[in-house]
Amino acid sequence: MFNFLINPNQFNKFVDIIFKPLVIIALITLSAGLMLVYLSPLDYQQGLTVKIMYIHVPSAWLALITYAIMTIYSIVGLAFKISFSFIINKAIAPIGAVFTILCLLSGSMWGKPMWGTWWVWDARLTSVAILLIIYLLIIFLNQTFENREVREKTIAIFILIGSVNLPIIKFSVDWWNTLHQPASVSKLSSPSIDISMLQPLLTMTLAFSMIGLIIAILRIKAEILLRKKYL
Amino acid sequence: MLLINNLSFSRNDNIIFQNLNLSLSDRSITQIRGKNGSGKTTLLQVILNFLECKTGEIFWEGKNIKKNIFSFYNQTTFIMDHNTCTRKMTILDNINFWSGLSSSKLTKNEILLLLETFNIQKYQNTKTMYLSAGEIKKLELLRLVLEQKKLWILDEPYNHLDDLSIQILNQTFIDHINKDGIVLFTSHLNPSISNLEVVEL
Amino acid sequence: MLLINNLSFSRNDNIIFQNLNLSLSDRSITQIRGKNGSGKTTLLQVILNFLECKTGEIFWEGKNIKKNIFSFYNQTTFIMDHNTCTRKMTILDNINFWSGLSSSKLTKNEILLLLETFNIQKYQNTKTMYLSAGEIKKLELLRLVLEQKKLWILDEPYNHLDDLSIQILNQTFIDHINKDGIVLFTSHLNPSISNLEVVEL
Amino acid sequence: MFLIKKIFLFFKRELNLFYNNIADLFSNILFFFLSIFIFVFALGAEEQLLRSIGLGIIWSLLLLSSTLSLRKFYEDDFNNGVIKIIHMSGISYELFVFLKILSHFFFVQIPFLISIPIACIFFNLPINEVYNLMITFIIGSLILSCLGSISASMNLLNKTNFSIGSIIVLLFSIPVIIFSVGINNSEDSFRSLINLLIGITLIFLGVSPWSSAAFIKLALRNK
Amino acid sequence: MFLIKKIFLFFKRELNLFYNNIADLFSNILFFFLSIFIFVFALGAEEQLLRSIGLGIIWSLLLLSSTLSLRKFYEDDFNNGVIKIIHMSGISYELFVFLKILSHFFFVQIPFLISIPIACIFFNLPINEVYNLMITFIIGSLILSCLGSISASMNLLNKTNFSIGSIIVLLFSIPVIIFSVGINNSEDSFRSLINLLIGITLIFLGVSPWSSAAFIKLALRNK
Ligand code: HEM
Ligand SMILES: Nc1ncnc2c1ncn2[C@@H]1O[C@H](COP(=O)(O)OP(=O)(O)OP(=O)(O)O)[C@@H](O)[C@H]1O
Ligand SMILES: Nc1ncnc2c1ncn2[C@@H]1O[C@H](COP(=O)(O)OP(=O)(O)OP(=O)(O)O)[C@@H](O)[C@H]1O
Ligand SMILES: [Mg+2]
Ligand SMILES: [Mg+2]
Repeated sequence: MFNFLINPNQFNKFVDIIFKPLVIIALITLSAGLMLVYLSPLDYQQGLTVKIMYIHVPSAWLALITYAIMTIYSIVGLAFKISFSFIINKAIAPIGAVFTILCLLSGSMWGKPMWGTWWVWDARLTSVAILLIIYLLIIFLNQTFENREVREKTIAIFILIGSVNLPIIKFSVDWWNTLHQPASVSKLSSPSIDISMLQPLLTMTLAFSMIGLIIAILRIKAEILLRKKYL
Repeated sequence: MLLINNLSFSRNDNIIFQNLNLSLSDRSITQIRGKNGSGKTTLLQVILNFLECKTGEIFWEGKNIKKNIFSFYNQTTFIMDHNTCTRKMTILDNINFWSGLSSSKLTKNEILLLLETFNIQKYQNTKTMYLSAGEIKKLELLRLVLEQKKLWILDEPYNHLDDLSIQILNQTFIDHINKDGIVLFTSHLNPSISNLEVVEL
Repeated sequence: MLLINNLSFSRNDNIIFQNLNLSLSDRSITQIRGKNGSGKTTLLQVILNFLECKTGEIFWEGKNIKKNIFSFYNQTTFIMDHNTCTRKMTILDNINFWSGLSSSKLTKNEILLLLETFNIQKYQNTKTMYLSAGEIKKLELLRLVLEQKKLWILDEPYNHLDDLSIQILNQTFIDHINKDGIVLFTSHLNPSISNLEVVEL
Repeated sequence: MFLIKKIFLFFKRELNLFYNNIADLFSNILFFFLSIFIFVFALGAEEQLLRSIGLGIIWSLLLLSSTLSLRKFYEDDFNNGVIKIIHMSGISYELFVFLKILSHFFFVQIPFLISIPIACIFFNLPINEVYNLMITFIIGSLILSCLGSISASMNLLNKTNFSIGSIIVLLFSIPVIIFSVGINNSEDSFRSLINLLIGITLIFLGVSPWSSAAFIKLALRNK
Repeated sequence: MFLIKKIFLFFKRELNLFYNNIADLFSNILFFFLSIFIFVFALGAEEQLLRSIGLGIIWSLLLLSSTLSLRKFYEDDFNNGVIKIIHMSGISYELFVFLKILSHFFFVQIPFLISIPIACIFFNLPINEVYNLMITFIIGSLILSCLGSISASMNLLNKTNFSIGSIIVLLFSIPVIIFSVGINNSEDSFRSLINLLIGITLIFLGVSPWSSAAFIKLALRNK
């Protein structure tokens, strides 16, 4: 059933079926999301700048989720010797990096009007910067070794070590009192955000993840083709 | 008794050797020969489980070595084709370290005697970084006698040795197989050892 | 014509060799033999002025080499007993570097042909750190042909080489002395070269 | 029984190497002092400023100096195959890493302790801060040894100049720094922060043998 | 004529090695940023404080990071004998050292320049200070390369862990630091301080090939 997650051939088959619908859904959600963002109310304090949120929050979430996926695949790859997981790690690392950069850029663009500076030394911001560094290191590591096996395992172990950072990002706002907004949407019990803002936010998140998924699929397929002869 | 069964190894999808079978019985001495780059060093590393084989198994005294790796190591001495002594320690310190690691039973006097046969006694308190290439090689080879294991695996042991040392080494090999030992080594020379089995790779 | 006159060398007041005389005429090939630690490597280093001799002089074509060191180097190739290729560069990059340094006149095709005789052509774009011991040695030996100097000095050139390569190397030596060259090498083997002069140290 | 003898031997060898390289210890300490000088010159020697940032500077420089001494954590033993010999004598890579970490802690970090009181004099730090600093340094440096082991074993993999591994040390020592410096700034929570540091240490003592051993195994494959 | 060709070849090889180790450059830059992070955390992130000491921290860390990249300045070439081959091809040790210094300057220090503006953003430094910093860094880093060459060649002599050579770099770079940071604090004398720095650079460019070559020769004897 879920074999396509660990088997390249099944993955290819599965993806060939869903790819076109996926593109269509992505286009629809993206345009709907943009519409909703355009129609969404202005904040009485922040004015227009609140709309940065609709880029900032989805990209932040996706940056984290991408890393979480990589962590899971690393565990699977190391424990069960499934080489497909290394393909996925290689393919989605740049996507995660792009989301992290988006999050940082939008965050600091938001920070300028809100806090008065582009950058403050706060636990969440720093830990996101570290996340970016880790992503970049993973991308570099992909370039460094000649021996494929060694390279892949090294990266997987590195990802595992780096995953310590994820809870730090997530809970830094709770553990240290900082400037950054504490969780309001992603609170488990009940989101403390107005429905008129929640709707566009969720749609945008969906759109972002669709785009990420499409790029990921393309990259994974290319990677599989590259390694056709030894899979 | 070492049994190698259908062993294959490839590096970066580049097959080094394939479907290799080999059996070393007790009291046998085997030389692996082959062109440069034919995979002799690699084969030794695979046998010692430092490199992982693609397919095939290796059995030591009937047991798969992967599952009993430490009991296999416990009966094996491996001399690499590069120096493994600590350059900044003296000869004696190196020897003491090795003999401690392998719980060797040789006394201090026996060790000094060994050093004397190899003519490196006068350097016993010299750091090994100041020795000549052959002297270091001889020091490495001392580990064979120190550790007193059953299986000896050596990678190009004759390099850098002078004629006399080569003779001594050959004699040591013969003594060892007469004491139920097994010797496996790679070399490009044709050492004059009776009943030497040669495997071409 | 290389003339070594009354050469002595000592390290830390420990005499390695003393009052050594040696003359290598054109078209001669000389092997230095000796026990381990007898100072063969040291002698080569002294001849090449990397170590300074206590007493004695060395003359190359009638001139004291100390005073004309670069014109001596300009006619000499020295192959050390350890690797001198840059581990992180490919075979071709290494060769290009060497041939540029010595202003070699070999064309790209000739170089590829050379690689092919030594059977390392398929690794031409591999970093040398991934080669086997013998393959690296062969790469080093290519410098002899690349640089086309008159005097060849080699330290244990036969180590790690397989039989075929040893033959090729011997043939290269013979070709070289037939073209007025001089070869000086150390080794513990007895290579089968006619009119080889052996010096015991 | 045999294992204990082997472990004892291992430490004897490390002690021997340490004794041979005793000059290194001094040069590391000198390096530390000189870099303090450099900071003092670069920041300007206002006494008030120095006192307020002294602790932070000392800690960060301790960290940087110890990354320097980490570069050859495994390199020598790996390159000349001593790792293989030790492994073949029945010591698993994990145990080897653990022993290495301990020996680094005892032979490199602890001797460094003597330089801290002197450094504190330069910054006119009050005596109780010095005391706190020493305690946090003892714990923190064990974490640094663990991190250093991870980074050094990564460095074995790509044999380049100065590499990716060292970055990890810095990356993960950020929390250590935050807590260690934090201890002195808020004295009431001394106990709880120390406990936190000890917690982190235990985590790393568990994680680093495992991951270092994994990297060492990979490096042996790659060689 | 031939010499120029050989020099060209030398740089080609260095470029090749640089290209192979491009990840090193990134890791050095990352190391630099991370150490900035560490300082910021250790000193506490008050904006006013950071702005006032930012320049000094950036300079000192540039210095420390570049000592890190210096450790293998000659080591590889020395250990595998490439130095001998280059020397035998007619390049004197002095010229070799000079070329090495230049290549270190171009392939290690100059690429580092790009990280400076970013670092300045972290500290909210004004734009003209950034500009001054870049200029002084270009000159100062040439001095660092010279010093690094001396230290690395000394390290060849005693092949220990981390040694006395690195200390020399720090010792001699104290004046560089003082002047470089001084430039920004007193803007009127910008010109004269720059001239002074250039003067120091020229002195070191003269001294270091000579002394490094002497150390290399000694190391070859000792080997
Ligand atoms: C460069 C600066 C910034 C970075 C790196 C950053 C990072 C992040 C991250 C990683 C998240 C996801 C957290 C989670 O999933 O729990 C997030 C969420 C969020 N950020 Fe930022 N942020 C930055 C600046 C800002 C600014 C200036 C604001 C507005 C004042 C802001 C408002 C928010 C909000 C409202 C959320 C959603 C929180 C939730 O509902 O979970 N961020 N940010
Ligand atoms: N760097 C050094 N410092 C001090 N002594 C040294 C040094 N290098 C070599 N020696 C000593 O000098 C003597 C000669 O060494 P050398 O390397 O020349 O011997 P060799 O004839 O080449 O021996 P081999 O056949 O083993 O290569 C040896 O006894 C050695 O211990
Ligand atoms: N680390 C490595 N990575 C990739 N390829 C390697 C590596 N080490 C060796 N090889 C390749 O594997 C092949 C076998 O190497 P190996 O060292 O086993 O040869 P060998 O038989 O010992 O040769 P020699 O007689 O020269 O010692 C060679 O072609 C070599 O190029
Ligand atoms: Mg071999
Ligand atoms: Mg020799």
